[in-house]
Amino acid sequence: MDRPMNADTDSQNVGSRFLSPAGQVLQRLPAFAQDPAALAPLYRAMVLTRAFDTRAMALQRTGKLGTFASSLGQEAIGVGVASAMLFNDVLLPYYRDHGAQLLRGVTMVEILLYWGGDERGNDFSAARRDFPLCVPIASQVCHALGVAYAMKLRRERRVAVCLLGDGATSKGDFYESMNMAGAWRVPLLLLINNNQWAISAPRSAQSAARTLAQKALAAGFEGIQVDGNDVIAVRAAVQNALDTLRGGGGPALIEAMTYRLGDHTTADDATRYRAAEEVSRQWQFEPIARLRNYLVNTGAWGKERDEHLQRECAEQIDRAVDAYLATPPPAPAAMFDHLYAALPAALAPQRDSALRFASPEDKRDG
Amino acid sequence: MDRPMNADTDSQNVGSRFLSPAGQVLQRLPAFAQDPAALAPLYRAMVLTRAFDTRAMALQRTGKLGTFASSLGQEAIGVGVASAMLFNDVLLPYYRDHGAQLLRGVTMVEILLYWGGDERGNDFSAARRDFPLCVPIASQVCHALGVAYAMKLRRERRVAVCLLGDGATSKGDFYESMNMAGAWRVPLLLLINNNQWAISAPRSAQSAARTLAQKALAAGFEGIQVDGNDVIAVRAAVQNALDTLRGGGGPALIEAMTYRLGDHTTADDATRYRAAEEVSRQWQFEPIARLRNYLVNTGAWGKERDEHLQRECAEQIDRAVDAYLATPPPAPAAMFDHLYAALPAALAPQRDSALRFASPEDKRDG
Amino acid sequence: MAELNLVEAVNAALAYELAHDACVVLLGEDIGVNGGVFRATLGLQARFGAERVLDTPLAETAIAGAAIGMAAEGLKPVAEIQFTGFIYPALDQIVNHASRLRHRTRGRLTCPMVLRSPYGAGIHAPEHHSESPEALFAHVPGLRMVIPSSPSRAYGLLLAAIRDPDPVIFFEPTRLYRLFRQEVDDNGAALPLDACFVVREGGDMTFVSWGAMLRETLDAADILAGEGVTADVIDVATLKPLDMATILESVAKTGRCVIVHEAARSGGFGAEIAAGLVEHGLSSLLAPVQRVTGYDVVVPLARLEYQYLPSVERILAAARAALEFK
Amino acid sequence: MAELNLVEAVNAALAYELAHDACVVLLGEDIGVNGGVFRATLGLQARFGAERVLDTPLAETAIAGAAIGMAAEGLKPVAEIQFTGFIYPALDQIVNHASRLRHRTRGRLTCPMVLRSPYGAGIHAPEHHSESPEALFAHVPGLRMVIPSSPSRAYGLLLAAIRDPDPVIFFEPTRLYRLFRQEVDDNGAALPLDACFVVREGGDMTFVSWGAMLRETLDAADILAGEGVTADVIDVATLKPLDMATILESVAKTGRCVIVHEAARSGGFGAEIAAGLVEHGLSSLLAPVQRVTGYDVVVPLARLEYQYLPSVERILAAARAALEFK
Ligand SMILES: Cc1ncc(C[n+]2csc(CCOP(=O)(O)OP(=O)(O)O)c2C)c(N)n1
Ligand SMILES: Cc1ncc(C[n+]2csc(CCOP(=O)(O)OP(=O)(O)O)c2C)c(N)n1
Ligand SMILES: [Mg+2]
Ligand SMILES: [Mg+2]
Repeated sequence: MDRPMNADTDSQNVGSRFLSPAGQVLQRLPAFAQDPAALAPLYRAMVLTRAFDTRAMALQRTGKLGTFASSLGQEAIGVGVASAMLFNDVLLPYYRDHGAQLLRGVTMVEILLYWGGDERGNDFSAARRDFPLCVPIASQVCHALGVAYAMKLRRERRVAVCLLGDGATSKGDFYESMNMAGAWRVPLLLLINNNQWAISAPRSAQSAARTLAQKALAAGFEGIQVDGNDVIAVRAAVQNALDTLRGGGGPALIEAMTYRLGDHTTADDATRYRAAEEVSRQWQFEPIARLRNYLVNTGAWGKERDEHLQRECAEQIDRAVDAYLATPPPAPAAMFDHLYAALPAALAPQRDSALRFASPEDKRDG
Repeated sequence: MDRPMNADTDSQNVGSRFLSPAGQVLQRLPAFAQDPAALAPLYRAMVLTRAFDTRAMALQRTGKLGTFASSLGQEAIGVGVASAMLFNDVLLPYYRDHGAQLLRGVTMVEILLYWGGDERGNDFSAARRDFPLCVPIASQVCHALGVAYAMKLRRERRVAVCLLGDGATSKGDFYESMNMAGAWRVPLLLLINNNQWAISAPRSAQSAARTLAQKALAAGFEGIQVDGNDVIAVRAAVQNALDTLRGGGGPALIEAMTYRLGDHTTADDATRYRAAEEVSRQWQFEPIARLRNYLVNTGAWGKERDEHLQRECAEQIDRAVDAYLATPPPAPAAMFDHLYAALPAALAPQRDSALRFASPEDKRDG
Repeated sequence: MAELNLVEAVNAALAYELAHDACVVLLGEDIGVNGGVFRATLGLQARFGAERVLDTPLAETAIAGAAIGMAAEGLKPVAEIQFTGFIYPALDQIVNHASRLRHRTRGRLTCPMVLRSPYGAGIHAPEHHSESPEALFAHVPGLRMVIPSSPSRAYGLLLAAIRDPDPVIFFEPTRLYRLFRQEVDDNGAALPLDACFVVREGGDMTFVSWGAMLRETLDAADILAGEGVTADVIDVATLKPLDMATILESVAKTGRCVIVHEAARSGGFGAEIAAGLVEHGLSSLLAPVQRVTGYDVVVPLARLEYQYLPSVERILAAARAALEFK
Repeated sequence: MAELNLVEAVNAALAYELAHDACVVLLGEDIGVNGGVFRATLGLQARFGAERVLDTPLAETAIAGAAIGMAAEGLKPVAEIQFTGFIYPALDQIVNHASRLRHRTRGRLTCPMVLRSPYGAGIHAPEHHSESPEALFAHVPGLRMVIPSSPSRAYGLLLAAIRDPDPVIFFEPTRLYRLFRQEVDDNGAALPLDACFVVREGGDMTFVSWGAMLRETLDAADILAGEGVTADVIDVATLKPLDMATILESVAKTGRCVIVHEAARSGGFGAEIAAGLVEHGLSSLLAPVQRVTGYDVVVPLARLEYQYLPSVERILAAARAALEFK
């Protein structure tokens, strides 16, 4: 059996695709994409995501934000997924999914607070049932199983949508939950962001499986691959899957083929383990230029609108960054006050001690 | 997608098979089975396993053995597997695999000691590299991965053979190790004893996967199904897989279709959750009568030899039981003396205390 | 009022809460048709349906993790781990998620789940069926760690655990499941989850214990009582958060304390209690605090397990040492 | 002799043992080409080959379990868990197998493996990257739990851990990885795994600590020294099995003890030390044993993490309370 190669997102093997890398239409577009103008919101969301990423990286570099995981090159996934979900569905993201979060109504300030080291960022003002970003790889898939079960038990037409990376598909949590979801036929969509790398581990070293989509066979349902750099393809596949799930169909799995154009996080240096040429080649396939080319070709978009959009995004981000930077740190008592519904008596003296010894400065000797 | 049914081991869907339930030859027999007389040792081993099971159950019922997991109806698996292994290979069994252990040279006394609550039973006088029976489901698959890796690293032609149940295929350990084994192409055979039940969970509730064999696809290699009630089929498939592994081929997975004719263990009462008819129907397909019919048909076996064999087994078991019952309990100090290579100073006072308070009687107020 | 043993009391509490709170669901291996390997869930699937009493595939990580997802979505899942020896694959979900969901979302999402598990040695079970890892959970902020020592406390504490808005780990001593019966009023009354129970009062010393070991501890107290020595006997019941105040109060009175638990000594939860005594009760201590515990070894298989378990003799010896200390 | 920081000392010890013992293999996520996310394994794959310095798929249970299989087959695996927050999926394999393999086979199969993991808070890392779960492992019979607090102890203790015939959990304080340098002689000399290190001697009180907190503890000791108060400062280093004798000896001399650790207090390993003192050193105690620890809360994200971590001020306050106690 062949060892899988790290898929080139250029190749034919990226699954379902509507737009070529150059923005050419390859097959009849799905209903939602018939009117190019209707695609503008998706384009806008991707551009905003990338602009936000850029700013977050800059904040991190200047010591104003903690470690940050950019979604550069993978914007079509978050946008494709979240734009197909309904408000009442539940998103269970991993740490690279602020793109999806933004569309779900999580604010930029909240996202910045989280990555800036403040739990209040997870207290979403909208999207109240969505889970926060998840750091322990694949552990969120178990939660998604439970969320989906609760929906099924209550005969709701809601669905749970769980995002995970290619590396996450090696983990027991992913498999156990997928298997249980298959046995229980719960309304759960697993969406794999296959960006070809798990920090320094290339897709080929992660699993000998020819595709990650085929892993669903182990749980008794089918997985499909889509071009994760084509937001139309992602959204179409997700919409299709969610319709099936709402109709009582079992779980679904989509492997979205994309590429991590940036470092793993701001704490990583990808030049240590992958060739610059690989990365620059992959820039040809990235999702934003692709959709822009299409929109420009159809006359639905142009240079001026693009400049206006960039400005608009920058202003929106400016406001969020200002609000973020103006947010005072949480009170030390916050460590205690959200741990249990009510503070146990045993913790009261410790809380007092924390207040007594609270230091105003933020010591960073590390 | 269809929900899998609990496979009837009668059906055509049991995978590769050489002997029909009635003992008719269905296809050209593999080389090792050409001479019926050469099959007598396999027959003997299955008969011995069943006789041992019967005696162990009796010992348990009379309070002379702890909980015991019989392999009734599944004798072809242990015998098929172990008879195809070489001495230097490593067996990583689960708790239902004393049949395989017996062929590997583990003594009946050792097996009885283990189930009788004495760790000395795991200090095999032969099969020194084999792992002991494993109780935490699927955890042994991880060890098997490591054992196989060590063999590969040292360029040995040895293989690791790991047994597990159908229930075990739902667990993360199984999947993580299978996936890593696929990525590393180590000489590991995973052999699933699909006896259709995991305590009270039928195969159909365990996973929506049509077969357990197809789970290997998630790890990038192929799994096959064999009739686990046909010792020739099991041995042929194992031999074939081991040849491939010794030649440097990646991991292999075999799903052996069989049926748990007895209770899960002596602590279980299967009538609570499955119909008596299902069990009695399955008795038609069990492996020992099948091979006996074939051997008798070919003239290689007869009533007298069978009676002689039964007596021989009974005597062998008698001797083992006597030796087991005559074994005094381990010294209390044994709790301490095998924990670390050398007793840490911190444990010395505790060891002294254990000796001071050692009570001769075996208190069982539970 | 019915005479129930401990496992029947567990069953009664589960049934009560299933009947009275539509959000409660049970999940675990073999808990449905089979009623659980110890019959703790006997009859519940027949009564409440297979959607609320849910047999799971064999996967402890997913069981714990799914319970978290259910809880966040408003259910009150009670998950069973078949034996505590198989709870470790669930630990990641418990430590990294269940215990933190409220905290990390500032209360937006919460985790009102219970993880039940039969625990402890002494029933001559197979390997890996005799563990007592309560100290692991009692160290994890955000959890409650609860262990009943009698049918009535099992009933009341389990009801409290299910109703508690935060995750509760609930260990049931297998050795006690069928050992004795007690009047239990199946009236839905919960017991507090933040208090130790003083199960006997005396003046000369304090015994602190929990779970199955409370039996041997009470036996030792009986023998001492026959010798004219009276003891407070405290059933800790809720190890986390710990009601140290009750223990300190008792030791302030008696000055002598023996802690008895089944788990290995080193880093066992008895250490926390001893530490609490030397931090906050040093001046009242008339004798070294003694711990009578399982040894720092792997729980042996059946033939030696009672050499491992604290015996009445060992408890008495420690108590006498404490009493005689000058 | 070279000036090494702690992570370089770890690298040097790994390189030394890879070069001198063909049985040693390393495995873990990103440890090969990338040299580990903290660069602890920098250059080792290039030097010793991809078969001995092995990048794994993302699966901590299988990493730990495969190491057990390798060890049983005669290798000496050193597995890395990328951050201690991700060690919980490995716990089942460690508790149910690594710690028991020798015991349950009466020494026929053994488990000479090391599980390394960067641990602790204070580097403003993301969620789940700041855990200190050493108490969980220190409670498990059959394990060794080792934590270095300086480059030279990292070097010598890691060599000892790899050479030890039994499983060793080895936590490396991330906060110290690059904090300071020290002369380390790369001569392959191991340090003992059964002894505490008395890193400073004094007569008035005893500080007991380990890992990164030894820094703040020594700072506090410095300040006290400036006031004429001298302290023994003990680096526990090997938490299990614990060298309680050295601690008792020190407290027998000083009568006053402050224990400092970063993990949550309740059920933390400081409790075991305090319990040991009240069991075996009560008569020498002149003051309550104080624990200065992380609070019993989830380690907060970056903006509050230094409010969580024991500070020099908190240590000093405890020390003064101990010193002033009459
Ligand atoms: C259980 C666990 N192990 C290790 C890590 C450290 N880690 C963080 S991200 C990562 C790689 C994840 O790769 P992938 O799933 O492909 O997602 P990507 O970052 O590529 O989007 C690793 C190993 C973790 N967060 N959780
Ligand atoms: C991790 C774990 N969880 C639960 C158990 C309890 N248990 C023992 S056997 C068993 C069923 C196993 O079924 P299967 O794998 O099909 O093997 P079989 O007993 O049918 O041969 C269960 C749930 C266990 N031993 N280990
Ligand atoms: Mg990836
Ligand atoms: Mg089975």
